[in-house]
Amino acid sequence: MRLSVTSLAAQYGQGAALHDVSLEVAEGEVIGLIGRNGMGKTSTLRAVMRWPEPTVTAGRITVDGTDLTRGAAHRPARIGLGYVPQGRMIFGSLTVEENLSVLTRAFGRATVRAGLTRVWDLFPKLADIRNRRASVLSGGEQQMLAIGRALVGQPRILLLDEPSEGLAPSIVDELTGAIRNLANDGVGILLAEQNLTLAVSLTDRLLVLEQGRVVLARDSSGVDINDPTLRSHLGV
Amino acid sequence: MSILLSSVLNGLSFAALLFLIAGGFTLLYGIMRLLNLAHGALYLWGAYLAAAVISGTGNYLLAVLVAGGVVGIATVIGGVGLFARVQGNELREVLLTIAVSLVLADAALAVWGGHPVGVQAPEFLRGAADFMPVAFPIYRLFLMGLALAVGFGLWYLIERTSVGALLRACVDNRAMLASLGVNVRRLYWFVWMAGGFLAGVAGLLGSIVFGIAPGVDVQILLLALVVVVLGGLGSLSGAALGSLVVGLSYSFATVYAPELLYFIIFGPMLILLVIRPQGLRGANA
Amino acid sequence: MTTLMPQLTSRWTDQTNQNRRFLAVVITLVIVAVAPMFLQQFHVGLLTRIFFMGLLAMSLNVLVSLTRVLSLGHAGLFGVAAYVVAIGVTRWELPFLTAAAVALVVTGLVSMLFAVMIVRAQGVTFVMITVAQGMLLWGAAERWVSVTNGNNGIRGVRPPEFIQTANDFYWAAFAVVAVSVFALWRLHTSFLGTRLRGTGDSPTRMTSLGYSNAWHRFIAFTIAGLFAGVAGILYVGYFGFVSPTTLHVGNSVQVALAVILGGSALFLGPLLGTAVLLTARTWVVPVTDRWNLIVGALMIVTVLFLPNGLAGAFASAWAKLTRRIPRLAGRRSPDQNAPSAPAEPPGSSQPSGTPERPQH
Amino acid sequence: MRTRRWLPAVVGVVMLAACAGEGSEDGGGQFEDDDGTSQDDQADPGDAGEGGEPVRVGVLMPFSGPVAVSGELFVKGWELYWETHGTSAGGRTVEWVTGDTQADPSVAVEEARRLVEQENIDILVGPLLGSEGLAVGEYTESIGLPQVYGIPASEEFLRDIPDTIFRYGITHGQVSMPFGEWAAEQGYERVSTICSDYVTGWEICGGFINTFTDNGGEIVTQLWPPFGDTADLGPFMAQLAEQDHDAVYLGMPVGDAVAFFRAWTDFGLLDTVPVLGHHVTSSPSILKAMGLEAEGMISAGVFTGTLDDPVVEDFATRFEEAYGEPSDPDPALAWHAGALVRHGLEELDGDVSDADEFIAVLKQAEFPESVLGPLSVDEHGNVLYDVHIREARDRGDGVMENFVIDTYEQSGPNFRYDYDMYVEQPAYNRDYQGFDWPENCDAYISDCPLD
Repeated sequence: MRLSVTSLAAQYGQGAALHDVSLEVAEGEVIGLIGRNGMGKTSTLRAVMRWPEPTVTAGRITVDGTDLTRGAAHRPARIGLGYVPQGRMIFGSLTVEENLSVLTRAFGRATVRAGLTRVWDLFPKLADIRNRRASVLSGGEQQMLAIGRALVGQPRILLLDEPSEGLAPSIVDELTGAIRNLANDGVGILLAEQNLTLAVSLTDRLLVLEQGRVVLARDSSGVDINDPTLRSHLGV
Repeated sequence: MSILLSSVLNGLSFAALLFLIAGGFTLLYGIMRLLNLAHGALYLWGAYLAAAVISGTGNYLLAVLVAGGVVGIATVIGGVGLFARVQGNELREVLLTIAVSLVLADAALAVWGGHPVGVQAPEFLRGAADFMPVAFPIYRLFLMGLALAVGFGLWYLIERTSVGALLRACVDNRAMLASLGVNVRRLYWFVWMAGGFLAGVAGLLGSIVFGIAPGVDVQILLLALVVVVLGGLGSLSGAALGSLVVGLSYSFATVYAPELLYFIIFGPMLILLVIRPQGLRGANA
Repeated sequence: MTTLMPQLTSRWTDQTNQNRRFLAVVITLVIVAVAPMFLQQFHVGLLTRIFFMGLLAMSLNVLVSLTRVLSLGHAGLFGVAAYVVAIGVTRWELPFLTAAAVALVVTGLVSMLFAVMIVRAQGVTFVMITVAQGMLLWGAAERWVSVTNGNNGIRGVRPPEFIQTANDFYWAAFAVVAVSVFALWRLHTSFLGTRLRGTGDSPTRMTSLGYSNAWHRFIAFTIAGLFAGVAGILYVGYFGFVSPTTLHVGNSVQVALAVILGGSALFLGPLLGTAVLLTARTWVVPVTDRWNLIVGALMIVTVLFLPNGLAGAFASAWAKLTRRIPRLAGRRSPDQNAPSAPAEPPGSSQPSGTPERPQH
Repeated sequence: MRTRRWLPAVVGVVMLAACAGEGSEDGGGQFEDDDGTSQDDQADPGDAGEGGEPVRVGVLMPFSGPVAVSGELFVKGWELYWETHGTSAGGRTVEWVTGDTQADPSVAVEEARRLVEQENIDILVGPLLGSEGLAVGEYTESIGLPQVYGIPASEEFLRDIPDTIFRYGITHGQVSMPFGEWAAEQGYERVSTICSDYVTGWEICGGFINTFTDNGGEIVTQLWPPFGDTADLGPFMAQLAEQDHDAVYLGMPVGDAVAFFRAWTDFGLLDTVPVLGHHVTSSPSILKAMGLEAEGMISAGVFTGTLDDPVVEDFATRFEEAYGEPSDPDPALAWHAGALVRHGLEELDGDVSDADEFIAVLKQAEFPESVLGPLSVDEHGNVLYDVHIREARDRGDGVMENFVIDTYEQSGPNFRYDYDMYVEQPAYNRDYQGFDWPENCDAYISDCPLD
């Protein structure tokens, strides 16, 4: 399965957010999307996931030739895209388990049951607190839940938006491990990240976003994190 | 003593009716964040439809289904056809519902005429209960029971069922829920249907007490607003609490401070909103 | 929604354009001022009503377009002024103008009292508080019979001596409304107006700049109430009576409809909305009893398809027209009402570059 | 924002164009009937050419809003009158045009102005509510237009009425005062009242209480539910159930009356004491909404379709044939308004240019046989009616109607009181209900019950 984004442009109200973004993610691939805040990482992921905003004004989003540029907001997930948004956006008024089982109507009982087992395997910690309200979880637990929730529908490609943001290093390590495991299982990953070191260590290929455009594309293996051009793009 | 007892009973039964009237309203606000100012007009149509079915067939169950069903379907159509287009813009939502209520109320006048209509309770709920120490209508006791049942039912639906979990998730973050693969639109249809159904059935329940006449729509809307705003918008327990406050204060004011009746509904609401804008049970906005 | 940017673009500082605009205003004023000499009496009356009901709508628009809140109790303040004049003239036997002055003071005080109640309220809560305020005023008019004469209302209010005919009243109303509209225009374009708009559009930013949102909402509500009071004084002078329906919430709803129909984003939109509603009514009512249905349908169309109301629709239609026939527009441009370049369609002045965060 | 520049101009132009567009038309010449029926169909062809300009009558009623049904009923009666009698009177053809007050006094005035200035009416019939009547009366007086006003009017009109109005209807007190005396004479001693808390309710209750207490009756308690269809009447029922009284007097109009009766039945009070009503609580359409339990309700009123009178019978039959519903006071009042307009036109040979003259003619008119029963006019210009005490019964085909059981002949708005002394009292309101007035027989002109 392959997600292709071609010359995507999108805007919030009248304000343009993306001008020309093209990228591809295939199963088993880990693609990093890096750039400073406000450069279009989140907008790209939201546009792919058909959020109400930004609105896509040009370009195409396809998965194996199926056009996702228009249509209902639940289609990307049904087709096999998983989404872990920036800021986690777990459902605070639901319990941990409800956060996952809420997808029963979307994917069917059997899939969700399998999904639950998979999440409890991946994050045993969550299984212990499955009846707790999600709003009282710690940041790390919330992030695990957000990733777990995205996995319930058995996605083939996972879109992760700054999963390491605001988390303690030890937890970041734990998450990195989990993401690596997923990639090894053949899930394609599109990782939006500001943390260059983390991005380089996780991904196969890096795309640098600036002002809503992809300005650089490199294989991660060849990237020197002290490369001045790269650093200037990232503002570090 | 018996006047005190009957005041309490009356207050509770009025509260029950208010809660039933406000149910659909608070549901739409709670889930859709829509301040549905067409609620009174939906009630009015439910009332007229039910009255027509009852006078035609005498079948109350059919009246409930027709009133709730037709109003529910109309609400779905209106919700999907009109409100989806302005969702998120509070000002336009409010104005749109006002416009819709103008149309519905005037259409009701054109279709049903302006004569007052009286609706009787079903046979087994008529008359006063003679087992009470004070004369008290069976129908009002029924309303109290029904309000408890509906209140519990809605609570159970929202807090304990998978649909309820979906609804709560939808309130938390509808865009996120959709990105996870849930067809939020279909969920909305369900909510529109439920809100419309409750409003339509409230029309039947209320018209047995109030009768039906043009203009009832505005008054019902104001009552629903007061109840729901007092309690805290979108909160089920808030609506229940708001109903109790209005029902009991109205009942006691009738007896003990009748000259204040014109102010008893809006006065407390104003004071409360100024002190606590989120209502008695509302979360901090 | 479009706002009239008070920081005028460079084009506005252009002297020719300034002059043209001034000329346009003057010519309009002159036309409207001499109009009653050529109109039937009924239309003089209709225009008079459009003046003061339009002023009422424009006063409401201070809240809608600047502080971004909708009041459904606005007719209450309008009614307070009308009642005070009526009571002043008929009970206390004050001259009309004295009663009007008292009415303005009272309306101002009531507005301030109400304003204190709304400073913290947002959105729906704001709407509800204003509904409650309106209903309480209505209840007082109905029930405080010794003062208000209850449901029958108060009649026999005569305008001041120097107003003898309908045309006299027209001119008086025109003068008062013109001055009020000018004052409102100054408000919209002033720094105060910018700050009021700030409380509506980005309250957090206002706070971070050190301004008090509460204080500005208080000011906006009070100003809106005062101009509603001016309209109320004209109303009672024109009709000669006032009754509780004047300040009922239903009346407030009608005013809000006029604002939205005309378009709250454009300064004169509410006046246009009022003019259309009042005029259309005189055409529709003789033909059908379904006026409310028609108004409702019109509102649905407006809310769904004309976010900037009729004024906005006219603006974009004009823009299209002038874009399509630039030369025609160019020829006509020295004239008062044709811009030399295409007018910007409404909505183009949205603050750009700051993506709004989606609602959660 | 260049669009601003032209906006003042557009607003101005639109406003002027809106007016001028219509201004070119002469309202009088191209009149088409507003009610969907052509005037020509209604005009008796034989009379059509009978010379002169047609007389134009404005019928001002609410056709939208909560009381629209009254306006519709009124127009039905009005049209029926002219259909029945032909549209020619005093040598002129009568045309009419309607105006919708929306039950709002300021709209009523505006519509009156439109009818006068755009439709060139010569006579105004209407409006409905007291507040509307007071407001419109100011206007018609200021332009000298004759106004024929027939709906039960505010008592305020007795104290201050423009010369250009002929108020041929009753006041509420005119009906409830005889009823109060009747109730006392029937042996009711202790009565509780429940009237809507606004001017109509105050007047319905005040009239009753005024005479009932004069005749030795005692008011046990007075309840004032707010006017409006969603006031919960439960607490009021509970209070009524507590009282030791031998009747309840009801003065809640239309929809409120229906709600009262529903509550009265549901609280099991139906068989305790009788309900005494007023015509606003007991027209056939209201009785129908109340259901069969309303059978036996006694009320006072001036019109009932069951009256044993050939004119009334004729009207009631025609009305029911034409519209499929029982006749009602509103169309009867409209029918009589038609008769008054015809009378005025015939007396003045179609010349209605002088409003005072027209009104003066109407004030001298006696109608020994009208649809509202025999009518005469007292020296103050008030119409004296036969006030009937009626009982609601199934008339035999499942339709509830009011049947006359007693009649007060030719009773005026001051009933047995001295007119001047009566109007010196305040109009009935919540604080003044005539309990202690009059103190002695000086205020009575006949049959003083006081010692």
